[in-house]
Amino acid sequence: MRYVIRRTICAAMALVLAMTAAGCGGKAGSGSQTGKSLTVFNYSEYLDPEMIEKFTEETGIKIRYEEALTPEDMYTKYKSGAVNYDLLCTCDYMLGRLIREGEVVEIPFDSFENLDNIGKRYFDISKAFDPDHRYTLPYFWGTIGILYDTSVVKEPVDSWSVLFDHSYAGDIIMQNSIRDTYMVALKYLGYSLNTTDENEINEAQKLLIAQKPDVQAYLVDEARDEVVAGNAAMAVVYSGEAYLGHEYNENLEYVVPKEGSNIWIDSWCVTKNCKDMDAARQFLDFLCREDVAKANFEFIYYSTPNDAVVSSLPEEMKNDKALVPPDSVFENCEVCTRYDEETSRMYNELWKELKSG
Amino acid sequence: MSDRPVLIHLEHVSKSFGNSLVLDDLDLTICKNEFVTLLGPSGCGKTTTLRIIGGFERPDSGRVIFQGEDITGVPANKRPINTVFQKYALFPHMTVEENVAFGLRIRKKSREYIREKIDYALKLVNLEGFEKRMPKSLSGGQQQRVAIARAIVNEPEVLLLDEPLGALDLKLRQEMQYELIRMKNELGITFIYVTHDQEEALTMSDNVVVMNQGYIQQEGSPQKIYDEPENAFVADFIGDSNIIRSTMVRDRLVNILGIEFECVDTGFGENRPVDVVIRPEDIVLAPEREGALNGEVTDVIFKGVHYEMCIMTGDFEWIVHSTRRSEPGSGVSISVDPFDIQIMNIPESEDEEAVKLDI
Amino acid sequence: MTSEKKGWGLSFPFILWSVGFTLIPLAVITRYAFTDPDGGLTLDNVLAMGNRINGQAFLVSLLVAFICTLLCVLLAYPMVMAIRRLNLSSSAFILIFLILPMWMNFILRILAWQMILSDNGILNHFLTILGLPKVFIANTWLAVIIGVTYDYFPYMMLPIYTAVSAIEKDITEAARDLGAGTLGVFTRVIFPLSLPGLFSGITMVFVPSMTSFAVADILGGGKTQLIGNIIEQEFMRSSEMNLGSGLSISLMIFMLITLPVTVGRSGKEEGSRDI
Amino acid sequence: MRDRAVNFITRFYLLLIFLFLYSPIAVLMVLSFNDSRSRVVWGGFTLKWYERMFTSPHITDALVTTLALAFFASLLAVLIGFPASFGICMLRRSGRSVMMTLVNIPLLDADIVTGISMMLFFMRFMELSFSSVLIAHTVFCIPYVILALMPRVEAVDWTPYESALDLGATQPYAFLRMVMPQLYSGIISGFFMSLTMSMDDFAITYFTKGAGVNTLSTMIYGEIRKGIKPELYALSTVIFMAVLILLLAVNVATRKKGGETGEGRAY
Repeated sequence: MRYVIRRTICAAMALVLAMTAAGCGGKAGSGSQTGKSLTVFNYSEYLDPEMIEKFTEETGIKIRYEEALTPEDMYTKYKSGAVNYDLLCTCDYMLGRLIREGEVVEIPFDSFENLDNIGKRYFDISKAFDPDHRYTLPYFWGTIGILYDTSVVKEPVDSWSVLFDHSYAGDIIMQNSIRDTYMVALKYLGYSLNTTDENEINEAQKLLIAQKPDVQAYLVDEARDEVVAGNAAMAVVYSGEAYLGHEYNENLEYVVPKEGSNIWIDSWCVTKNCKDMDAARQFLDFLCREDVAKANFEFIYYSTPNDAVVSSLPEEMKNDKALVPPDSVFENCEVCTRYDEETSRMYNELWKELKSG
Repeated sequence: MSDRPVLIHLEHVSKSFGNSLVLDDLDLTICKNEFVTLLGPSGCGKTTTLRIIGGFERPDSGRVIFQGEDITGVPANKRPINTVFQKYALFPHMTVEENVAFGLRIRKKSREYIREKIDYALKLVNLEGFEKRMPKSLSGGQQQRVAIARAIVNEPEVLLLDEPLGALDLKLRQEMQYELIRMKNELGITFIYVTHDQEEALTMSDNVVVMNQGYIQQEGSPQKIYDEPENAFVADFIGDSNIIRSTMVRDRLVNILGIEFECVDTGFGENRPVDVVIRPEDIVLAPEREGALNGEVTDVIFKGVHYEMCIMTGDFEWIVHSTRRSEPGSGVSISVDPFDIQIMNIPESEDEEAVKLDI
Repeated sequence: MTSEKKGWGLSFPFILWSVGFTLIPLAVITRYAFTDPDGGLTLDNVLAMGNRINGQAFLVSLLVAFICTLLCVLLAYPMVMAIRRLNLSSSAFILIFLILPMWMNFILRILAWQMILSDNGILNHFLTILGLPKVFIANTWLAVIIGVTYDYFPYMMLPIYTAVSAIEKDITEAARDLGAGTLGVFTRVIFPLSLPGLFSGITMVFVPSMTSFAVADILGGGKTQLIGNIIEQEFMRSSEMNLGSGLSISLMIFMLITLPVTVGRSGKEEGSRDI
Repeated sequence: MRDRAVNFITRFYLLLIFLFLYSPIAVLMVLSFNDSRSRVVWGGFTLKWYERMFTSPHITDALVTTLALAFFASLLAVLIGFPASFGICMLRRSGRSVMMTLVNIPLLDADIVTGISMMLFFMRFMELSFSSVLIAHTVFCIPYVILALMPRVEAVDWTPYESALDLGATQPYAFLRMVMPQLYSGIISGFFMSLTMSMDDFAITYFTKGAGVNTLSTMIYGEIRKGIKPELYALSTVIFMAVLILLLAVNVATRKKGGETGEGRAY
């Protein structure tokens, strides 16, 4: 008996040791690999996996690909240093934070072959967080607006007010996200979505608390499906969702309200951990290529900053306001920049208050 | 049967589990104040009979009459009958006292009454001072006493005991046998006792019911069952016995192994094959050639009060009890008193064996 | 070697493993809990549980967890009794029956519930066919309770079932014999003997019920905020590692203090916990 | 009559519980045959997702990772938990309650907290990878193994073991032949619970996984936003049915064997 048990213990210990060794080995091994490789961190479902294979085929550079759900946990995981990421794709304000913290390095745009495909205006709006556009490469972008069911909402919708005037009580779906929800209220009130003015934010909070009884649900991911299924009449969604929503249910329309909205932009950056800038450049350049960008576009159906792709789209798509936002959005929409710590803490508390109320 | 008034009557009771018929058209009468033992090998239907009386099983057909009333459909908790289970079945989460008080609390008796009854019952089973103990901390014998106390505080008309001594060692078992008789006399109620141990049955019972394969084989006083087994099964099951296939020559004369013996039985016809039972202690040994059947001692075992010997006469090996020892290999002669020869019919088939003898 | 020493010896790999991969990570989190982002020592994070918003979410979670635990108990006992009554005593079968749903991914199951419960969902579809009025429970606390109860029911059911199936038939028959009816047998014998199972069921249901943020988000439409949602928000949306750690540590302390008090004390039979 | 009514009610109750537990499963199964990519639109019957799930390398990769993870984590959990359940049973009261607290910690902790604390811990010692997820999964699987095994260990009947020693068997042999058979069911149920928990976990995997490691769970979470790929419904249905069939087969087999081994084991 004792013998068997001792043997079991030995076996267990051996396994543990083997595993730890394997773990450490993995760490050592990744650095000393002869072949080039890149560790890429992206949102989930944000890149056509076939393009990764294609890239490896073309260049011989291996990609270790990882996905995250939100910019915040991407940041948490990146900052923990548990994995050495070479490339990150994340959102505007998070990029701003990374730039400020010196986590990213300049991208050698000069040696890009396909950079011309990216419209100049996207670099311009990126200036909100990357003032000299040295660090970030726009990847996808879009707006936030209202997706509504025209069979229920007969009147034309052109303002955020429809969310606040109680006529669609119980039929409204808001975003389950701090920034996007406060953005709606701030814009409706005519303030900047990057405001740090406590009074303005508190005013927005009051508005949202008053709105809460009318809200059917705060959802992130399934907001679109709920409108498609007819469980709700309207939802605040990302423009990309609107296109797919329309595919499933023809009665759905998407509008960016006249008060203005958030124009969001997800971009790539190269981290300071990157050992092989040339490989990273090759990867980013590859993403700018028309065929690749088109494949990714068709995988995701978010608006692409790749003008070459846009011009090759069929007319029907070009006219879709969700897929190819009209230039007017640049006039009254704002890009999110990073709040200072105090403001984000304030938002954090207000949001908890709103949700628990 | 006794002259006491009838308490329980089972009428044409049949019960089967799945495909196996456990009780087949069983009739049984139990009288007031009797100590009745259902005796038989495992699987004979004795426990099922007990469970039907207790209300844990419902017969497929037939009726259970209790004091003249049909109680076939009355659930166990509504019968004035209590059971002592084979493995005691004490409530492990309750103290001895709580176990004993269980039935009384269900009946919402007053506190003083319960107190009194607990004291009385624990005294009766010799467990005073164990009130606060948990069953786990008691020995098997003590647990058994708690089980008995728990049953009798409810003043049942009938106490059912399902092999209650099965798990106890020999000494304790014998002690408990006397205690059970004492309790029965003190309580003045009917005990129905199930066992496969013939010694227990013979020691304690007023009336023994021998069962096999769902049928009653024989019913009667311990004396009668032992001395006058009605068939080979009963004879074999109760005590040691020599069962010899023989021929009834005529009334009062039987041919056993080629030698004619006088006996007292009549009515078996002439020259009919019969089974003869002779108890080992009824055989008289004489020096060689002085008795009726000659043979050779093949084995001797000392049993305390007597020697048990195996004696070969021709092909047949006798078991004989005697206080005198004969050396193995020595020649002896066997004779039997006519009163000690018990003649039995030979059943034509096992089923018939039972049906014919079903009382 | 004494059996005590041998016991520690045999537990050694487990102890090593637990210290290495449970206690030290816990210590790491604890360090975050008691420091501020700049590294200074502080109790604010742990005490933040007491402020108005977190406290409210905490109370809501307690209530939800209480209702769900109660529902699980109320669903489990009749089921255990039904299994006993119908003699479905193959424990392997019961285990399969209860565990099998977990082989469909958790989030998929919750999404399926959303489809069942939503206003134009499957349940209402059937109700309409039957000529019954629709029910509107999607995106309410009721839906959260249904989802959480659904998710943790097996954790309640299994230990109770194990405890009850260990009760010999003799014991219930004895109770019946002594005059107890079906109810009496349950309240006086089966229930008290199932307590160890019930207590371990409560631990396994109550704690995760308070933190099942995904259910609250999907089925509750994000309108019911559990303490789990707050902790998730601190970690995943606001990058408030210290505050998140502080809240989780204080939740854990609360659990460690209250569960042994309410559960452990009455659970005399230690270690009889089973799955 | 009354009996029959009660029997009917009990059966009806079991049916209700069955519906409660299995209606979401049924919904997901139906979805796997839905021609539309959206879960709220019925686009007609199709089997194409079943074809496609095997051709997508990402799904098969994730499936292999998930299964390997579940298997090895459960195995490790049994290897560690098995001696520990013996050990804990031998301890006196105080040591025992300390150990039980240790066992219970992973169950008392919220998932994300466990996940994040493990991540913070790992980042100091090793790169996140498959091994780190494996360790994390083993951590939360061990309690299930121990909790499933302990009651059986306590109930072990040591007399056959001792009589085997008496008959000249070596200790390991006697242990394997006399004690282990009494524990198999406990080991299997602990192992099975571990498999289930590992397969179902998201939060802990999410924080401890390294780049390139993807399980079905993390894959599904990532897809909620764009709509779950119907291939995953199909795959889940296949896994579910496979487990169901496997379990039923094992159950039937052991039941049959149980009848025979009565004598077969007696030598």
